[in-house]
Amino acid sequence: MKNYFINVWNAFYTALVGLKVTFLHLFIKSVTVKYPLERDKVPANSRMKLEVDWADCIGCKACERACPVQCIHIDTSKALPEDNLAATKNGTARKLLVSNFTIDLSECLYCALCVYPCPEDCINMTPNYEFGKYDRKLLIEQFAPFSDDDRAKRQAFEEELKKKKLAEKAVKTKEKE
Amino acid sequence: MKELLFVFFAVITVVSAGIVSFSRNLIYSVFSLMATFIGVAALYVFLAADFIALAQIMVYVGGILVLLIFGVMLTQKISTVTITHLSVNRVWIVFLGLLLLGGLGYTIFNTSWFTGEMRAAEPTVKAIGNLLMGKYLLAFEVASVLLLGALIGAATIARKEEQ
Amino acid sequence: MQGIISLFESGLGLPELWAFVIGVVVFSLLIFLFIALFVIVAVWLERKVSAVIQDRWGPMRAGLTIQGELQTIADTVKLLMKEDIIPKPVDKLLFILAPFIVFTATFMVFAGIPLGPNAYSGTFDLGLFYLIAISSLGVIGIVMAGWASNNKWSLYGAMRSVAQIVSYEIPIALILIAVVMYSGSFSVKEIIATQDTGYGIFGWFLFRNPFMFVAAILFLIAGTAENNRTPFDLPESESELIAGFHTEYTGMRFAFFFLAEYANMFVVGVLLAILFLGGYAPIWHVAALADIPVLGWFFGSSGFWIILKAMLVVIIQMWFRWTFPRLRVDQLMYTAWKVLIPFTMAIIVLNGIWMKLFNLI
Amino acid sequence: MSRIRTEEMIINMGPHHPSTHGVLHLVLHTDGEVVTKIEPKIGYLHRTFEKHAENLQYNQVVPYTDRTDYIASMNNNWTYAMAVEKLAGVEVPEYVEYLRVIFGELNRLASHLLFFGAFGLDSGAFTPMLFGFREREKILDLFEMTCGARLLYNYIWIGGLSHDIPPGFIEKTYDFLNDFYLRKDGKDALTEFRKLLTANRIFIERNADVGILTKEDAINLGVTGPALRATGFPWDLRKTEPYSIYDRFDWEVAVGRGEYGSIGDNMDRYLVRMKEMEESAKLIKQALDQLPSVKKLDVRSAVPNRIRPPKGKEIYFRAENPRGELGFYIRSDGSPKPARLKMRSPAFCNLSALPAMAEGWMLADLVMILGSLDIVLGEIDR
Repeated sequence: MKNYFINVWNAFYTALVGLKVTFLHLFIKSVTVKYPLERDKVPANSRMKLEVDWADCIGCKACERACPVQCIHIDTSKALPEDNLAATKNGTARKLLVSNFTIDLSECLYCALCVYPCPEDCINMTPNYEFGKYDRKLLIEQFAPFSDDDRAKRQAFEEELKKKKLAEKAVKTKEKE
Repeated sequence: MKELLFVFFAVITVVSAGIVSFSRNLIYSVFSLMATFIGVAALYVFLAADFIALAQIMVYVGGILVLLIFGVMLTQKISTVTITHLSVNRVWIVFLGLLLLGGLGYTIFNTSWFTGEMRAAEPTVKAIGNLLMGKYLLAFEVASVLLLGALIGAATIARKEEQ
Repeated sequence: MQGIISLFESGLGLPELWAFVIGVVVFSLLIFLFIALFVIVAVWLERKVSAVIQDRWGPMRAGLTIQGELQTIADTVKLLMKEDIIPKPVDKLLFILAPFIVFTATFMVFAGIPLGPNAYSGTFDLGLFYLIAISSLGVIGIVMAGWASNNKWSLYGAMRSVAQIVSYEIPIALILIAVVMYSGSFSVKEIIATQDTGYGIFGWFLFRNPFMFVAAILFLIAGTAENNRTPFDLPESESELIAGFHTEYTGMRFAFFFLAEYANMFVVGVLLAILFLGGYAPIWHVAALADIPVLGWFFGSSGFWIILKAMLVVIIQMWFRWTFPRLRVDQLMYTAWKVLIPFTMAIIVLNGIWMKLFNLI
Repeated sequence: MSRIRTEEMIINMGPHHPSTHGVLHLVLHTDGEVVTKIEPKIGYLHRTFEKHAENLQYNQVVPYTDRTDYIASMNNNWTYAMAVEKLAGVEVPEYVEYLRVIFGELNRLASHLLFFGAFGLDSGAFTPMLFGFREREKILDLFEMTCGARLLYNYIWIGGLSHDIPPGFIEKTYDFLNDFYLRKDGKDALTEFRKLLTANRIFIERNADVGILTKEDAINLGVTGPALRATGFPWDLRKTEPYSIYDRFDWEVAVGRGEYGSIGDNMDRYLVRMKEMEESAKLIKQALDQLPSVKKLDVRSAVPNRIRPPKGKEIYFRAENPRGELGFYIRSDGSPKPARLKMRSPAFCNLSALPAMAEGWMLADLVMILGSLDIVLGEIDR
């Protein structure tokens, strides 16, 4: 009997304590932000979106190899005569032209493992966290500044080069024979 | 106006009572019983028995009907098995029903009904309370004790553990 | 308001039947509007209360100012435009009927809410009894919904709901008796008149004696249980039963359940206000208040006071919801049968003794 | 008088149910509200982590370990890193060890805070969830300012760390700890939690004496972590098999004492975690206090360029995660990729104790018992 009353009183009292705790939050400032109007400050080293500075890329494919999920695709080709390849910011001369540099951001793990092997510091994680798209295909980001026509031209040029090489090889082997 | 409302509630009561007895789906029967109860409560209001009307809703709809629904819902396969009241002893039932109808009709038409003046509705609670606590106290208490006994008995039976 | 009512009572110069029909339609629409308006405010308020308690902002964008007060309207529009899904294996008739029964019960209670001394349920001798009796109708709709959904989780919700509402009606009725002992009448008008003594809040039944204070708390607890809110939200406990009896409902049908649930909060508020907080009687009678330009109209009208008091109770219920964990089914029954009912019975007896001692009978 | 004949009802809880903490599917046999039999069905989130790992270089597996138990990624990284370090014989500098302890314990704290919130939510209280998140957010901010990620860190590398702590980190951590449990005015988060949920009579009634797991059962079923300690068995790998530098700190193993009911009930599992939060905070404080005495150096200095453990070498390494013992079995074939990697995930083993604990309890209790195990489906299904 005594236990019963103690129990009831306990339930009542602890309920009051809980109500007091929640009541006191009336006077506490909100800890969240009104998102689209205000934004939380994101540290500069936040790992949100991969960005590539194409002008610095030498096409070494170190990042492609480092990626655990193979979301980076790099195609390189010999530079066309009209391409004027400037040296990177580290002063390395660019010998290959990166004709295709895509990152599938829908596959990216945001692990930043691709960032460290890069000799030119051209691939980086940026604090931009708003890159939602309406189509998954749009999340495949292309960093090489070429149009499809351009790329086709380059491919044709590359194939021509290859053919030339093959022809040369054939000539060579013939000569050997 | 009042007649129209009366007809409305009377129709509700009778039709839903019909569903209760003739529906092949038990759950429909139980739910239409609610309409019957409410209709009856409304009819009580027409008889200026507002306390009884509300007690009807509170006790029958809020309590007993809910219990009925509870019981029906716990029976097995209520929706598939059709529980008919018609196939068993049909002849006898029709016979008895007709007999009852005849008897009732005979009584109704042969009784000289007392017809009083139409009086305005009066508060009934006080009168009911006074009667229950005064004139009919013994009956009231006996009824309560009986109900209490039934309650305790039900609890004992339900609580009995398997030996 | 009184003028409008008498206008309708005079029959508008139309045949009796038409006057009746028009009166019914107009008043039904008014009540519906009132419920809808209240629910819109209450949902917004609930979100704001929860936000304040949890250090958040809550809805902030929809609306004229920066507090998101139109958020509920936007949500309602969204809800109305949702696809109306009736799953194939449900019992179609009952499935469709259930939300309307739940809502009708709430609607009928609202029709009886006394916004002033001349409201019908105020003059009606059994006003309070009417409110209590009709509010028990909704449970049928809940059971119907739970059974018709053909979903085991819904059925669980319905069964819990039945057990809960049937149990908690008893303490409510018993507390009613304790109050009626003072007022000597079931009439709302009488009850409020007994409390409106001129001593302000000290005339309220809440402060008449210590037992009445406890009774008020018990009534609040039982009322919270009656309308299925935390800590008694077992019929729709979302961490256990997903959404309980309305799991299968979408769109407009769900909205009806939602409306009824919030409207029931208001009903509990009104009941508590009538029983313990002086109903539509003002907190203090100061004639000068009525002379304040706009607010005076509010202070002068009796509807303002009862809505204010009911809203207070509604906010307290919200406060409960965002503070407490939920009870288990057996604990719920324990609370009803072994705590609330003995306590209310004791209160009735003690009340009688008190009244005898102080010669109040 | 015989009992009324009742019939079992089979009811599917999940895979989409609000309180299965993910895509867990429980087939419940119920008798009224009482659950008589439970069959957990898992695998909805299976991502072939182990097979993936065989096709990746050792350092590339680290981001994958993040994604198993995504609530405590730091601890996963750490355990995996320690396993590979032992396999390949990599020495880790002392400074790195200190930072690892700090981050591991911070993550344990974050994980338990989430447990606190989710457990409150399971019991029907909404507000603890948000309070737990509020505190956890502060920890995530610390992580973000250090390594740039909030949930999947890839922070603890084999042989080192990806970043050094930024300036201001230590002060901020002290501030957090202060707000969390050290404040003198009684307004710290832990006291608030205690008042709001732990002390609440409804909460105690819901949890005390519910879902009792005995010590023998726990050991036989392979239950580890707080669920094991709640049975009164002080088994914490940080104390019993000290790895890293845990032997340098002064702290206690939280054990279930049956304060409100019997030993090993829901309440004990909850209280053990609450106590562990305090202990973790103590550990972090000690590590931070001792940090200036350690020589600061580049955290990546010991990271090996290429990891090629000797052929045929195998190892099993286990460490104490917030959810229990996380073990990694790794076999090397001499290549830069593991030949076989097996993960012993604590949540998986703990879940297997659910039927033993929850059968015979009510549906509402089942939810609480499941919540008290604090499972993460990402780790169970891998």
